[in-house]
Amino acid sequence: MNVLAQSPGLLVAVPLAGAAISFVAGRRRAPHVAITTALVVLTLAVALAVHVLDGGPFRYQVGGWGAPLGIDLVADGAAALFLVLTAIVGLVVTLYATAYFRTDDETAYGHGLFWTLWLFMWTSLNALFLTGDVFNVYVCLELVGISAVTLVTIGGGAEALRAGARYLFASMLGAMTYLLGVALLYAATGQLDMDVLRTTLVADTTAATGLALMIAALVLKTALVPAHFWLPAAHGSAPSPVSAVLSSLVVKGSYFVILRLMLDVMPAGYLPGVDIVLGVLGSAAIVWGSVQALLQTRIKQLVAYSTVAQIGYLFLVFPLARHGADVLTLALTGVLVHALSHGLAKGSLFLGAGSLMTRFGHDRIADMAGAARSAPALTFGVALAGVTMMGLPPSGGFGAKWLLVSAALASGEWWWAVVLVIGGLLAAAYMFRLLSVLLVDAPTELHASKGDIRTEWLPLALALGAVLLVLAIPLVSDLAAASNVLIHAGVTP
Amino acid sequence: MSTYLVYTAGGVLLYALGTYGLLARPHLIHKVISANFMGSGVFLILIGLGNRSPESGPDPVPQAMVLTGIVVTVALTALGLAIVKRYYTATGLDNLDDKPSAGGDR
Amino acid sequence: MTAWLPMLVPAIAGIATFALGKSRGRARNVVNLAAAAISIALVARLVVHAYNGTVISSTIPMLPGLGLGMSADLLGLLFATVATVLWGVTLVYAIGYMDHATDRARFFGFFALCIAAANGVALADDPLSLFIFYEILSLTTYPLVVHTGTPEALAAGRKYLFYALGGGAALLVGVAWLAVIAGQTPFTPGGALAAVSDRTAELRVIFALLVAGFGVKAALMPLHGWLPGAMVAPAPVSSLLHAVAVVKAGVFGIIRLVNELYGPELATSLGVATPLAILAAVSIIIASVIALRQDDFKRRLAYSTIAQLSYITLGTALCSPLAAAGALAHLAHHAVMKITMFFTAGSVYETLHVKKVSQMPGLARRMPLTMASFAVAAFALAGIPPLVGFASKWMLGVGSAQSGSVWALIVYVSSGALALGYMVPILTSALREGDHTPARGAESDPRMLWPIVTVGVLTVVLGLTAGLPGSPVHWAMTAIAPSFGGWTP
Amino acid sequence: MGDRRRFPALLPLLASGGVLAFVGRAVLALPPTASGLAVEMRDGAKASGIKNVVTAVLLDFRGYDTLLEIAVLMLATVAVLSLREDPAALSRRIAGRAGPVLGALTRTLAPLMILVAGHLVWVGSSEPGGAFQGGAVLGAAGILMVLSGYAQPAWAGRRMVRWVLTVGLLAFIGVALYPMLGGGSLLQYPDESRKNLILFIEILLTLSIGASILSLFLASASATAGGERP
Repeated sequence: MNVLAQSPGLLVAVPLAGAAISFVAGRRRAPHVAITTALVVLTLAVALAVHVLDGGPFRYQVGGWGAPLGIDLVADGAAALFLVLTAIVGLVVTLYATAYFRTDDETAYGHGLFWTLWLFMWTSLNALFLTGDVFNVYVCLELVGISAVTLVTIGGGAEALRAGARYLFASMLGAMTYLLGVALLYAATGQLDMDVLRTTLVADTTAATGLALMIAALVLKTALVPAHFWLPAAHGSAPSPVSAVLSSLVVKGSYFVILRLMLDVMPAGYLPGVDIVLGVLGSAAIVWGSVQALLQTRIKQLVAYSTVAQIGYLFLVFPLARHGADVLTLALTGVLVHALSHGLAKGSLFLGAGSLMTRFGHDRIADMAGAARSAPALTFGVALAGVTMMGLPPSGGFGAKWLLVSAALASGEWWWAVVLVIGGLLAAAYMFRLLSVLLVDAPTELHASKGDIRTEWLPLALALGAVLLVLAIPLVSDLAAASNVLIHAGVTP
Repeated sequence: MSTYLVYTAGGVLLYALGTYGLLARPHLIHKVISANFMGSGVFLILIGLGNRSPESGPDPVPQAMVLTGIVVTVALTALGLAIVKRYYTATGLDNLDDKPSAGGDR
Repeated sequence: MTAWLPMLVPAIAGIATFALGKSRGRARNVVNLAAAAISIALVARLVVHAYNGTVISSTIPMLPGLGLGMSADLLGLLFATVATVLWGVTLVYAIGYMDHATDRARFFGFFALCIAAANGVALADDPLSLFIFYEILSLTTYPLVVHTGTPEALAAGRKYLFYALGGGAALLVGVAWLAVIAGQTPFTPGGALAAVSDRTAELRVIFALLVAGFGVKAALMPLHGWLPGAMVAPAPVSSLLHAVAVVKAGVFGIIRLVNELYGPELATSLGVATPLAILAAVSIIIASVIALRQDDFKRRLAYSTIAQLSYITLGTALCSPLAAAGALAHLAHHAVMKITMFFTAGSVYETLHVKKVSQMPGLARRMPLTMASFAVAAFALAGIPPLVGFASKWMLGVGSAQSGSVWALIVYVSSGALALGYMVPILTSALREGDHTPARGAESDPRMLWPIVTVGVLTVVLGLTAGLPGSPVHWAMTAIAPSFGGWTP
Repeated sequence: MGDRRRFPALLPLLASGGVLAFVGRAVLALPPTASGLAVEMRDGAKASGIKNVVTAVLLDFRGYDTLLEIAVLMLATVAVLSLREDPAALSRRIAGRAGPVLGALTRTLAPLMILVAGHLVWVGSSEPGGAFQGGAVLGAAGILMVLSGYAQPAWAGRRMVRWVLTVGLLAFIGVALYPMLGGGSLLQYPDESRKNLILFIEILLTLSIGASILSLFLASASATAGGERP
């Protein structure tokens, strides 16, 4: 069996099998199942990335039928990046969760079903990053949605249930809207495969309406302002490992589909004005999310609003994509680097926030003074993650900001660069508001239980990854060049 | 008016009703039911539009999509009802507009 | 690879310091001192190479089409030498000063990282690399400024960040814009932008953005607001970072910008040099006047720093070879003089808790060696021959006259008088009999005393040897000459 | 409060009005005849040997969708289980023993329903039917039994319930992975065993789907739903 060529199929089947096995394994053995699965999936994701780097994007025909009869998976550079990101964050979160969900209470944390739910979510994220079929996207989105909503409520508190319910209804609205879009698109074109659609799509009211509905639904799922209303509560009240996954990975799933629909499937200008609208909403998200983050008094709410802001950056690629292949290359590489660095940094921040909350026994920022002395590794992790959030060198966030600013300046539409700079400064403002409290010289009595090595150091490890990402930008550029968006735009690697 | 349009128009109408209900009705059970309206609306649209070719018979792909969609909707509905019920037991509230009085989870 | 080492060695020392943790103090001191010694040796070797005409450089790919580059040329090495040598001296001083302080691992770790960043700024081969290390310098200084964790320190830190990040944002846009229109532009004596020199409007805006970025650390008015406040940091931080590494990174950026990115010719023809010169001249006068009125010792020194930094900016902006060389020499000279003064301020505070000029009577009797070193540095700063400040100020003055900017000469001369005006009262106050008289001769901890004496002596020695090859003056002229088309003094 | 609710009511009206207008326009813009992928699918189904083309689409051409759909169903079951308030919800008797009429009816109906479920699976390859229909009937039979006061059979310990819930998905994954050993791709059934493999999956899926439906029902039932507690 050629693992490299089979990696797309295995990347879905293996975590799915892990989910099923963890369910029957029982609460004691489920964490081991999850860790084993995480290691295998990481290996597979790297294998897929290597395969793409070697031979360019490839298609994987599930069932051997091939589109349009069957469903094809698409492994290109962009998908590989998201898969590897998911695998890295996933592994770290899995290890962290083994310390976080240590409880002997039979009913706590959803009866020990966290592991099964989490592996289902991982499966669905992998499937979402790989799928080349617009209806299959719907099934994947539902898998993501159901697992995400449930994981939010797994802590069982009233606040979490309320956030989960809100999230669920947003998710339902998104799902139904997306499916309606698919119905119209299929009725107009008779096709479901993205690549077939790319080559056959012609101007048509029904198809355009369908695609517009699909994009609107995905925007809702990605929580782009003003459709972000469900996110802060959900990400803020979920258990911390869950928040980490939601913020760093789940929003990227639906975003990735938008990216492919907007830049690969649809010819330029197919939905006139939508690219600009997305850019403007992205800018609004950057400003609004940052300002809200600045006003929060609870640590996880701050981090959650920061996600609202950081999602905005991802949407700046769409208006920039209209300015030719060079600008598109810069902008696409920029958002990919941003997605990676934000994924790592936000994972780190939520895990770190969780550890700080466990040690302090509360989540009020104002009362976390003195953490720098009693929990230096955690504070350092928050600081490093902050650096990449602000887009300061040397960090992945800097690489992303640089690439996007360059793209904006090269396109002549310099105002996007202004938005980026303001976003960075606002990020600095809210991150230093948090950091300066942690650095205050104050005698503190932290929670008696000393931090576990996993809860202390794993957040720092992720943050370090986000910083060191700056050295991997050439690799990311190579993978970006091996993405279908750029290849179909005529950029030769 | 062709037959397929009747089904489709019914679907669109159901979908629009569901959208209104999901957004406007505060009661959580109403919201779950409205989402089911939307789902049924889409299924009708899919079936209706998939039946536009009398000579080659109905297109099986929308039918397969609908079957998958039904299962997914059942799953969503089950989850929705479970959360609504759990929320009601925890707070005594049946809507999201009122804030739960005491507590929070941490 | 060799070109990276002056940056990497302190960086590794910094990380090792964090790893050693708070308890292993002796190991920490050994690691840091050894790293300083190794760095000095490495820089010395690079200087020998550079004097012999081989510039060692190396670039690694980072962003698409752009690399991270290090190049050990004479200009950069001058700054690297200043930073590295004074790091060694300051380390000894800091070990004494921080003897009873808390969180020393954090302190020495970030201290070493700052030096790494400063050396990165010094040897950066292109605007992007310079920008990256410049920002790292901002970030690694922040924990040092807020080190004590007091509300005052945190407020100063916030202010520092506000300025530094604002400047950084301007710099980012400027550097990115430059990269968009010109691609990778390694610093080249005389200018690197010949290919795009016709895009005058854009180049003017970029120049303004870059000056705004560098101007923050160079404390160019009105961007100086952070500096007096940041003096709440522990004395070794003020000494090394706010007299040597941080502020000098700003003026060094301006030197690179004018001489080796735009080039004096382009900077003059674009008409961007003169506004910069005027801004610097105004800063010199205003800061000197404000310094006259400060009673707080470190604040007075801080305003003096602002004035002296603008000497360098002004000399550079005049775009005349002798003034530019004088500016570069003054970068080194001012570092030696100002570090002596900040060491003194730290010593008198740590030993006697004296913070204000008006509390000083008796100090000269109590700490004669310390105050004697201070006196030498103070006179040097005012430009009294044959001390170190004289040589560079002479070059600046003659250079401005040569370039036809007599007004700049007047600024230099009058500010020399003002420098006497704010330095002499410190000395007279210390010479008076007063509170501190009784315990005669009780100097500070020797680990603090001897570094002060060392840098004090250096101000004399460097002044006396200013004419010899290898002195900062000679070095600066050699490094600047290529920017002016093979000018020979 | 009243004002706060009345004002946003505009948004839902706009949304559903927009849906009516835009989707209506899009539907009317469609040509009255189109066959979609019907022809390809029918030809493909002939080649695959499965007579019912919808089943062929569901389990063969788009079997991947169905695999994920089974995952959705099992996920929802796990989700609802994680939300249950009473850890013993699955093994609790929720109603008292039924009276003689309901009891007799249940004793007649339940075996019949199980038989029907089996029939639905069996005919699935050629007629409308299949695992979902069969599973639904099976689940309904279970619910009927529970409501008439039949407790779970003795073998259904907690672990066993989990196995029954999972076995369909596990078998599906196993069958999906099996072709990879021979160099095929995921779900690429070998031609000679295609029919048997699909039947095998369908039977196990029916069990799991039935168990899922029953679990969804039981997990949500309140401890106070009436009837005596065992």
